[in-house]
Amino acid sequence: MSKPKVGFFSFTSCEGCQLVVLSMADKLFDLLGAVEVVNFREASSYKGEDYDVAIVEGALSTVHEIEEIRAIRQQAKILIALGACAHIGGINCIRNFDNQFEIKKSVYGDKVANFDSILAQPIDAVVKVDYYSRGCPPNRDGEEFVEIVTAILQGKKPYIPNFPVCVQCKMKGNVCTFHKERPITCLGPVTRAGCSAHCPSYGNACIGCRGLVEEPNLNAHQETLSGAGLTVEESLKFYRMLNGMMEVGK
Amino acid sequence: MSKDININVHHVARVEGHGNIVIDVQSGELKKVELQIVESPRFFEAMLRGRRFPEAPQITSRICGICAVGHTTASLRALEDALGIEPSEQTLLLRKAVLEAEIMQSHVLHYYFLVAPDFFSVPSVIPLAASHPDVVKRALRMKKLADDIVTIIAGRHPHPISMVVDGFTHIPTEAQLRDALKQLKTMLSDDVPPTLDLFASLKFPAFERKTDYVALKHPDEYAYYDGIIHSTETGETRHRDYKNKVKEEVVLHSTAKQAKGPFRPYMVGALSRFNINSDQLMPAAKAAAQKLGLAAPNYNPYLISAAQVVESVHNIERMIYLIEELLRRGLKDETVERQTIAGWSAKLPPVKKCWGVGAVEVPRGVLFHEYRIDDDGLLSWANCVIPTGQNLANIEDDMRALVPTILDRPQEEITLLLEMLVRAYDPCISCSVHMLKVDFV
Amino acid sequence: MKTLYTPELAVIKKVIPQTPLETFFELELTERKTLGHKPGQFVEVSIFGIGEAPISISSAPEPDKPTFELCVRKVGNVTNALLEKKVGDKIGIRGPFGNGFDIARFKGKDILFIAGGIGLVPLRSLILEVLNRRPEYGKINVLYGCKTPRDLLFKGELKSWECGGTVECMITVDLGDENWQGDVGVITTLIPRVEIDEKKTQAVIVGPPVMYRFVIKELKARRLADANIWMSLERKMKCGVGKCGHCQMNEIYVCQDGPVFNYAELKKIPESI
Amino acid sequence: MKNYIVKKERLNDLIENLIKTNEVIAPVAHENFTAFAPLSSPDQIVWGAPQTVIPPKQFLYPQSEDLLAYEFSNDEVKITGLNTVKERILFGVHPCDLNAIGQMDRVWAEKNIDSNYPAKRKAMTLVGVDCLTPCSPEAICLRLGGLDPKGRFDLFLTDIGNSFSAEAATPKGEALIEGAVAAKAADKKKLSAVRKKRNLIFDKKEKKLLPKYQDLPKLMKANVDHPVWEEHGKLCYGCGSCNMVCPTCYCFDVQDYMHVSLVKGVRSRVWDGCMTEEFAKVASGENFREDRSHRLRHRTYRKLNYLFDKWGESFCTGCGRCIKACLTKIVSPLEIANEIYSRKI
Ligand SMILES: Cc1cc2nc3c(=O)[nH]c(=O)nc-3n(C[C@H](O)[C@H](O)[C@H](O)COP(=O)(O)OP(=O)(O)OC[C@H]3O[C@@H](n4cnc5c(N)ncnc54)[C@H](O)[C@@H]3O)c2cc1C
Ligand code: SF4
Ligand code: SF4
Ligand code: SF4
Repeated sequence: MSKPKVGFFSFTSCEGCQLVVLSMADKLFDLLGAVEVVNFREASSYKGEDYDVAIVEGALSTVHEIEEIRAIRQQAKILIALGACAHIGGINCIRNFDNQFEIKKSVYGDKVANFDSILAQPIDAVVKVDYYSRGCPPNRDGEEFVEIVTAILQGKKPYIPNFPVCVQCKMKGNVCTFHKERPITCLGPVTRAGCSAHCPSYGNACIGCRGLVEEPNLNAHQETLSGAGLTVEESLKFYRMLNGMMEVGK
Repeated sequence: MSKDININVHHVARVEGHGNIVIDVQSGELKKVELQIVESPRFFEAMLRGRRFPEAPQITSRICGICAVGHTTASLRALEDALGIEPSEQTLLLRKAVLEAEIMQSHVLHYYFLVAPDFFSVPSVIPLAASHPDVVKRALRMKKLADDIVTIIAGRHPHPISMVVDGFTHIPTEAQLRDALKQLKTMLSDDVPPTLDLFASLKFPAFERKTDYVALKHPDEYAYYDGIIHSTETGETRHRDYKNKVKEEVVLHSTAKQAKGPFRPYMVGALSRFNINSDQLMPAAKAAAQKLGLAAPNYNPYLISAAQVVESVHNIERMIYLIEELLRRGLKDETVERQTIAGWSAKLPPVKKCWGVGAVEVPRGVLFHEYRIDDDGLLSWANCVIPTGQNLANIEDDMRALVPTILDRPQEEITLLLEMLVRAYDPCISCSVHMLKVDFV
Repeated sequence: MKTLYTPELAVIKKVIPQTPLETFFELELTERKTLGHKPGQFVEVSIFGIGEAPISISSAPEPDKPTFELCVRKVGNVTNALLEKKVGDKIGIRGPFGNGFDIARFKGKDILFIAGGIGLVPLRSLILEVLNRRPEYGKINVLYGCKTPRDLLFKGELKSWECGGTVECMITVDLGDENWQGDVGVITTLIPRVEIDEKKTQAVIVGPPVMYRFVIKELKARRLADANIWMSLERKMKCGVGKCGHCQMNEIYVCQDGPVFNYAELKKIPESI
Repeated sequence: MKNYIVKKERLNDLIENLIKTNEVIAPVAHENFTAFAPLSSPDQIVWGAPQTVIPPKQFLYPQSEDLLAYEFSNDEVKITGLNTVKERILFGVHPCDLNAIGQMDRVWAEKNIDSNYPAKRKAMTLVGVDCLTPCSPEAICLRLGGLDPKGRFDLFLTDIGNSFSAEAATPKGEALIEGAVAAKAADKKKLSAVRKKRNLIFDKKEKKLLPKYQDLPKLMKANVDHPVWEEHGKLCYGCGSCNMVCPTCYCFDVQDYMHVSLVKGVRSRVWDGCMTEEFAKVASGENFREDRSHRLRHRTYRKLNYLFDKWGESFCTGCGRCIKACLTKIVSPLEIANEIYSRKI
């Protein structure tokens, strides 16, 4: 593919994923040499509509956003979901498990009828996604994002591991969070690797931001979590911090 | 003069999040001035309810990709305020250092990437990469160093990993800090002067409107991490009484919940802080202010960007100070000695029903988190007041004052000046809609 | 510095599309005169920037012939990229690897070749070798099965394998089309039509994993001894030189000790077929 | 084998000197574990417990290692090999890990020699240290033959009170210890008394192996279909933790990484684990070890059957790392052997 035209788009999110792209320093220069950015509202007031590759951040949480993503999909030959909100709904799905009316009422009080929003959902709940650059946020050096862009330029399938975070966590020589003096429970054993076990490497637990592996052993994990003192309900809450969509059919 | 002007800027570019500017002037009379926030709702307070307290920083960090460390810090301070936890000296030094670093990266991103293109008459920083590679490389270098410092201390930017209740789950090595120190010093001597030259040469639009300036104030330092809420109009308020100063209000004409003072809108952010605390700036930052012609008090909101440049110099100096202090004391691996409270630990320390408030200065102004925790260690109620929400009403007041003075100019110029005004405030719209959404248009 | 993992460059001499999925390549090494392989061996084909894939050598070893032949099905990254290559392009080659067929064992015997789909590719190296010395062998049968007529490999060449009627080739497809006049049905339906002399016949099978079980059952019904059945296995391979562990089944590294196995041996190995 | 005796302070001085001129790697504190890391002072060394999280194989066969680099210019590709070898001294290696390195020396040199490993191995000096008590509750080294280092070191230290006894198995080891002031010929009697006591302690503390050590391959072969595989396998995450931490696991994956400019790239290998889902899966989708239970069996067989048969010793050296690492407690080769032995089907 010769210098593809790229557009960045943002839905319900913290916009941190785009920021990660802007923060890639040297790699940003390399990327700008390989693609032409025609639409990037957070960084540019120029808006081109002739993009081939749409890079989409954020979850869908309003009717309007659903219409917009459909339009983007129509234009884009390739659509990349950037970050956990776009990939698995991410943090936004926490609220999906509460009574929506109650939530809105608690915020808007008697004006509740004026406001509308729908359950938060990942991009592929509405349109086809070609590539996922996972993570909340995608790792800062943007290895996976750059790998995906490079793979598109090469016309190959990017290499994205389908084994748990533990593999890379162990390679790093981390003390497993379950084996610390004061253990913290970890989603690493069921979460897809690719971040070099970023969180355990900084002493915290994996919270599953890259989504689950293709065949997570949830029974084994429940055993591990209850061994560490969590009830089933607590375990579910733990999963639902970023992986709420899991139960909604993903 | 009777003139009709109808401005509708859909999705202001180079700001974080989605917002529109709508101005309606009929026969020279200002009918409508709105900064409409069209970002989707996020409902963070509702999402926090029922979660275990150690998760609050991880969840609220995701309110914003630019000031994630700020939210994390405010969240931790609110929790520690509630639980009566006093973190170690080393923790405080480290936290202050990451906060300085985050403020610096946000400022650099803002003034170099989002504001500067206006002065070069280009749509974005991307064409500048070709025409002024040295400027862009310098900007990237400054941002990268700040990001790197957040990374070595907190693990990642955005969404820090190692910042938890009562400390850090990971301590950087002294070698990493020494390396950062070296780079900071080089930056101060090599990258700061050309940055100042550049911004001193820009002609910021002339416009003045005195308002109420609000920021934290601390006796010992230019306040970011800690302080009392200070208003130039209404005096001082303790952080736990922040609601006396901040009244949040649903405004149907615009979208985000606006936080005003009890009597009138106020400004928060770099210029407010500068106006209130400039005598506590580090020496090079003071010199920078002089070079940029910035003296307190200053009433020109376009100069928020200049105040950011000054603050970023201060950030560098403060990081140098804080890191030197850390090295002087010698880093202790407290992750083993102190049992920090992270994530889903099997057992939380025993908790009694409590509440607390955290007030922290983040790039765009003062940020409040307030939590109630129940006997099981679950959050029963939460409130987050975001700087951009506090600025929205003030921006509209600015626009109301500005538009009549520039009615004689061509519409594009008016539009640009308004966009530049909104951009100067560096609004963080994703943040401001952390809970609120009004459907319109 | 050269290591086990450093490929040599080879130039593509010929590219002949065979089917919508498979393409035939003729290659010549740039640093060595010949590859010097045995029938049934494979090479690691290397596309720089994409990766490596094990590919069987499809030509017979001929000491004077500088080129060797491959036939590749596009299924993934390396194979897709290979099929984009044109005559004159250079790719990387490591090998030959694997044990290959022990031709001495076939001298003077009747040979029954059974190939399913792309299995004909490795088998062709042995078939051609045998045909080159036709008089040294007894009766020869080639059975070849494909999904549809569109998937037939080496179509143009199959006729010449009959060596003026001294070799019998039978072809079947799972699903015919309007032009297909030949047999329809799975490959096992051809076996009853072959004369098998249990003392003399050596059966050589290459095909997808499911095929083995059914073909062997059929051959056993014809009282062929295990030791007279040969097959070539497919496994995931990353290094080709017995280090990476991916192709291991039991104590065996398929890339080193295989890919050609005798059924009598294989039978003892759990996880093999 | 030459025997020496050296006072503890003298050994400290020796290490201190070595650090000045060499990269000296030894177990240092790592939270509530230890980790092999370059030393800056001899005081950092943690002698004995607890075990390092990952074994020293990382210095011979690193987690990720570039096999080649290449560059394109005008349609021509230029291949450049990579081989960076550093002289290193590994200090304080436990006997189980010495055995594992000895075993790796054999497998990497088998048939095709992978020059990456031997180059690093040649540049390494191995100084072992005897364990006088088990380094963790998971250790099973006495049972699986890992406690006796069998001469697989340059130098081997045993704590005999105020001094270390030092056995040198190679000229490298001799030269090293002779660099220490006042290294003297040793008193073998004391050493064997220490060893005797050590064995008693290990025998008391380590979990028993029910079948005979020599019978392990036979036991495994006879129990391909034992229910233990399925029972344990269903709790397997496929997380590869046991592979990564094992000193005798050495499988790898290979990937190409191209620079986004598409003008240069590298091919590198990364540790891989046979317990992960896609280890044996091919492009057509066929997975030759789809079942977790089969993968568990394969791993166990590699340790206790195939390689045992081939080389005459267990390729589980009993370090106990996988037993600790496995969160669902299914992987212990010893427990599996015991279960099979006591529940014959
Ligand atoms: C001994 C042997 C001989 C073969 N001969 C031929 C042949 O002549 N013609 C042909 O078209 N195909 C042959 N194959 C299959 C071919 O190797 C795979 O189709 C190919 O590796 C797929 O690689 P890819 O990069 O295109 O696919 P991807 O799925 O993109 O790559 C996956 C990776 O997994 C590995 N892998 C995936 N599938 C296989 C597989 N089936 N075998 C080994 N490794 C695999 C490879 O290392 C590859 O890099 C043979 C396989 C073996 C083991
Ligand atoms: S810390 Fe988490 S990711 Fe790492 S090994 Fe333990 S469970 Fe796995
Ligand atoms: S460790 Fe888990 S939460 Fe952390 S970056 Fe990796 S996948 Fe995301
Ligand atoms: S199998 Fe387990 S106990 Fe045995 S050597 Fe490997 S990691 Fe150690």
